[in-house]
Amino acid sequence: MNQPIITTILSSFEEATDIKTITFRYPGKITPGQFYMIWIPGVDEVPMSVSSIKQDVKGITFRNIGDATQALYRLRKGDQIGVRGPYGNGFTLTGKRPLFVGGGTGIGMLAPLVEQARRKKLKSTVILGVKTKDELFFEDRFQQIGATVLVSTDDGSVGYQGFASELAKDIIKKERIDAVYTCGPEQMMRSLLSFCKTILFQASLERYMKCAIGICGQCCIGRGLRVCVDGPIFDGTTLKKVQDFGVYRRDAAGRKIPF
Amino acid sequence: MNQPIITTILSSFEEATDIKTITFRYPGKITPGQFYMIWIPGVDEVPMSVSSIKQDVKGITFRNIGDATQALYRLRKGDQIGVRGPYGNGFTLTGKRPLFVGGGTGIGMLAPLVEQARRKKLKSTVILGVKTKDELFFEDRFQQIGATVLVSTDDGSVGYQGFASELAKDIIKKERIDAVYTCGPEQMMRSLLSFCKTILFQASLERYMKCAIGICGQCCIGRGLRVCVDGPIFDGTTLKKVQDFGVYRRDAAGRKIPF
Amino acid sequence: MVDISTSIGPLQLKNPTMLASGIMDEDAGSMQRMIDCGAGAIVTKSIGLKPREGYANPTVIELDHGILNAMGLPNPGIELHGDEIKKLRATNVPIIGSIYGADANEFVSLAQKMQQFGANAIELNVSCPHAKHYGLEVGCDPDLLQKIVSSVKQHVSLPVFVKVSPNIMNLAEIVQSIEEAGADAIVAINTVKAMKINLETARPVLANKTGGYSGKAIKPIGVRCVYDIAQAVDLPIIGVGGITTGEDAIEYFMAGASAVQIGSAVYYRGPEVFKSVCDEIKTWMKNHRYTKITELIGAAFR
Amino acid sequence: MVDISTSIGPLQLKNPTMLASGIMDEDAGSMQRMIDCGAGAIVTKSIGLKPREGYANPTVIELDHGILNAMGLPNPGIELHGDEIKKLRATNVPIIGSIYGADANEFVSLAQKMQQFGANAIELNVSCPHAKHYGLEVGCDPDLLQKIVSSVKQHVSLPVFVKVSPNIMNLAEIVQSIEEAGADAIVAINTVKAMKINLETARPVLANKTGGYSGKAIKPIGVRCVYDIAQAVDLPIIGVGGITTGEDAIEYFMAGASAVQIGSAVYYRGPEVFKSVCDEIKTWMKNHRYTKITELIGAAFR
Repeated sequence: MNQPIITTILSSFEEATDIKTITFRYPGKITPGQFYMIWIPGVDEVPMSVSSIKQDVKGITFRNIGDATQALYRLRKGDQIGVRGPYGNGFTLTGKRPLFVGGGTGIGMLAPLVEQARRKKLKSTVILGVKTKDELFFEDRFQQIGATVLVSTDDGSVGYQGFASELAKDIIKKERIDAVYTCGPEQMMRSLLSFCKTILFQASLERYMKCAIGICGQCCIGRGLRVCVDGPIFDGTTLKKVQDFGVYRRDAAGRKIPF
Repeated sequence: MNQPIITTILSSFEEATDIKTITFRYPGKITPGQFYMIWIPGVDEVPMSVSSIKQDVKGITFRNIGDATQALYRLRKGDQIGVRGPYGNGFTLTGKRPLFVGGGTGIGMLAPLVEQARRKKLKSTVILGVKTKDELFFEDRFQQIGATVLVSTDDGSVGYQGFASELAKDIIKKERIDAVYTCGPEQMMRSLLSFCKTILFQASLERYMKCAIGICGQCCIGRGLRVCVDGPIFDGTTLKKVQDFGVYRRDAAGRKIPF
Repeated sequence: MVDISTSIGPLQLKNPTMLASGIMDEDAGSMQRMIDCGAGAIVTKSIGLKPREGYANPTVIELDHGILNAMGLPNPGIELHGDEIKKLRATNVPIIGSIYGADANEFVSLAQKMQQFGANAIELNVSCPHAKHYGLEVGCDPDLLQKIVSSVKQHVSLPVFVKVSPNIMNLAEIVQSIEEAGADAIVAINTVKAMKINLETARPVLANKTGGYSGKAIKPIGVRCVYDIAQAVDLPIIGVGGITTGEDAIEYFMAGASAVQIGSAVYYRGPEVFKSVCDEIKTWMKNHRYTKITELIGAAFR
Repeated sequence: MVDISTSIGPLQLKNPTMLASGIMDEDAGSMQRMIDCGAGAIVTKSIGLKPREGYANPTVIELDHGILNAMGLPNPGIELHGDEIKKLRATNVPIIGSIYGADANEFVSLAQKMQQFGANAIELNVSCPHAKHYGLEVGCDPDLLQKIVSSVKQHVSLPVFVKVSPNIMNLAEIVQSIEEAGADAIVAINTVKAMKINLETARPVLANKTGGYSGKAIKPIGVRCVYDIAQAVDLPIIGVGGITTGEDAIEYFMAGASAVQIGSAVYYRGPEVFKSVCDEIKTWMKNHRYTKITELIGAAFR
């Protein structure tokens, strides 16, 4: 039943400036890359990719940017939220030498996927791209998972100075990467795609969503691809045909908003 | 789904003056004593106890009395009717030496039960009570089943002259009957009950019905017993407590109609 | 300790589950059985001045998500039905006499009879979706409605409930005029106009063609009506429409209902549904730390 | 040989399954996909003069027997949406521009724009159950409705369809005034006003509180409306409400519909629903020896 189920927040942890992870009890399977619709009663309902999966306890990681995320940010342990889902297709982890590229809060939802790679005994490299040092999070977590972690910042306050995509470009060559999994700003992901002519590429897209069950059309890209059902994970072959990838998204009214 | 399923009439046979048996294809189990709601499109829908059960082919036997039965009477092989059900509880055949007492068209629905008794290798006696010779039917059928068949007529035009219940009274004693199953005029069944102080008694009641699913209340007797769901078969113990048994029925408006 | 007793204006109910009109209320016996099964109150079938046979069958069919009926207000007339109501005088469960008529005079004389017979309240059926000259034709005319309610109130001392239809646009206006006219409670909702066509024969299944849709499918419509009515008037509301479980009842309470009526669920869950729903209400209230029904009433907008 | 082509007044459809307004019609791409999936015609989302964000989420939830939504008429405004419609000019599938407004002038300028953009017909949304000043407030006022329809007809040469609500009592009167005003077809039904309350939080789930009920549960309500409309007017009718299978569509045809719109079933059966329903219609017609849709239209009362 696609209706919010009320659950209470088990923990709320500040990962970095304005970035939090909250966990809640929500039984059922979920694949890395899938998302929940999170209802903050009286405020809004927003899509959130899963960032931690521990049996019946699931977590989401988000930045305090809009009304909904601000309200979520303020909620404390014991407060109630509504959850429905999981929705979307999720990643399919193929390839023997994966590279994971996270930009901004996009970093969060890659964690369960890297854990999956670890269980498959794959040698994983993770690139964390952020604007500046204060916004960096999950570095330790990825290290604990056993991945090689590289950091890039726009201002060079830590790690490689420049875009994560540029850093990735080198790694792909050096490390003989055969699959790239990414979530982050669409322009970053788009340039990343341009470096993945021959190798596997899967990107997680974000769009304003309403129904999350594939009927309202709000989140459609390209020729009617529903990010909520046909996505949010799309492969390179598909995205190359999607003109709006990295170019624009739509607001609640359906107006195009350039990235 | 309690909605008429359209089926075509396979055969229509005149059993006696104004009495017909029609058969139709209607898969599914049905217990002797249970009934179907028979829809004659554009005319009416009426309850009819099953009078023959041959795998997917079922039959009903009725007298041409009202608008519905007249319409049914006129239908030919290949014509369409709607059928829903089966409904009601049906007989439970217990006892070692059963007597079956049918009055008028009530005779018809006893046939499948006597066939069941035969399969149980029980020695069966059947009393067929009718007004006069021309209204007699199913005599051969019961004989073929292997039952001892006795006939009573009000006018003595064939068999015992008098009420079937009176004839039954003697048989019950003579034959050491331990269970009586009956369908017919309620007064007949009521006097029959009075002769069954100690032995098992099951009678099939008929009432004007509407929903047949136990909600409209139209067919209720006693303290809210629904003939369509709690019946149409009631045992002696129950019927002794039902003041209206053999006394009155209700018309479509809910007015009491004395028998 | 959880207390599920409730009241509708002056009427006290030991529990909030009432038998809806037209369900198992053919005679005293059938209503008595519903009392035995735990109904907190009984609403009789809708009674008119004269006997009425109603429509030919099929009058009731099951649909994929509900039940469709067009009985056509069958009833033996007020005089004969009086005998059934009198038999129930002994019971301590309130009996609400449902009546239908074409004008104020008819409603008044019917209400007076109900009072004589010992009914504890009157329910005005002004919302039957499938009876010509009665029901909806009356229920969507604020002036006529006001005249009926006020004249009935003038002539009987019993609480007067008015059962409204979801098939109208001006619901708020309608219930406000009902309130001004002095009614004691609103009953919402009656069935929703609907139809089922049999494809093989290319004809509507019900003899009356159109009928009233009830059961699980209409619950969201009923909850909405109760909620809207609660915003429009201060009268107590009796919720009806698709109530099958305790949680369904609680949803109606939160929308603003002080009690609920159960009809189609007698099919879904049998006559025992009254006790089952009451048990489920108690359990839910216990688990959610509610102690009285009043704490739930209107919780969705308070 | 079975032919499932149909026509709505002057508009020819290769098959009778149309995409309902508000479903997968955010942009040219989403509508194009529905065309790829076999829709016989496309109705755009309802467009107004200015951009409108609609309501906050939750805007759509699933119920036990249907879907509940309160989008709040989100749309980028007629100018921006025009770009999407223009992109579809190449297609041979009719595009019907759905528009909403508060008065005749708004509807006229919107209709004129739609005509410029290349729409093949106009659908007037005068029945949205959850948008203040628009929708139902317009759709239940025969005079206002007549003014809107006739002025639109005066200013555009396109066929004009009017989508009506089931939430009104005077449906026959409404559609008759629509016919007199010169409309080319009636679309019935829009969603049914309903509500879902979340018990744990004691609040309506939809941000807008009340919403429109669609999907399987409302089919019997839609069939009834189409049947009643067919008795009241001679206009072609487009049936919508709970159509999920070919047999659902055939039930609507028999009630009087010349075509059907599919919305919620895109959820129940995916975008492939258009092809599936068409195949099911063909199979049923073949098995029952029908060769044309016209043989089915109104079969339940002819």
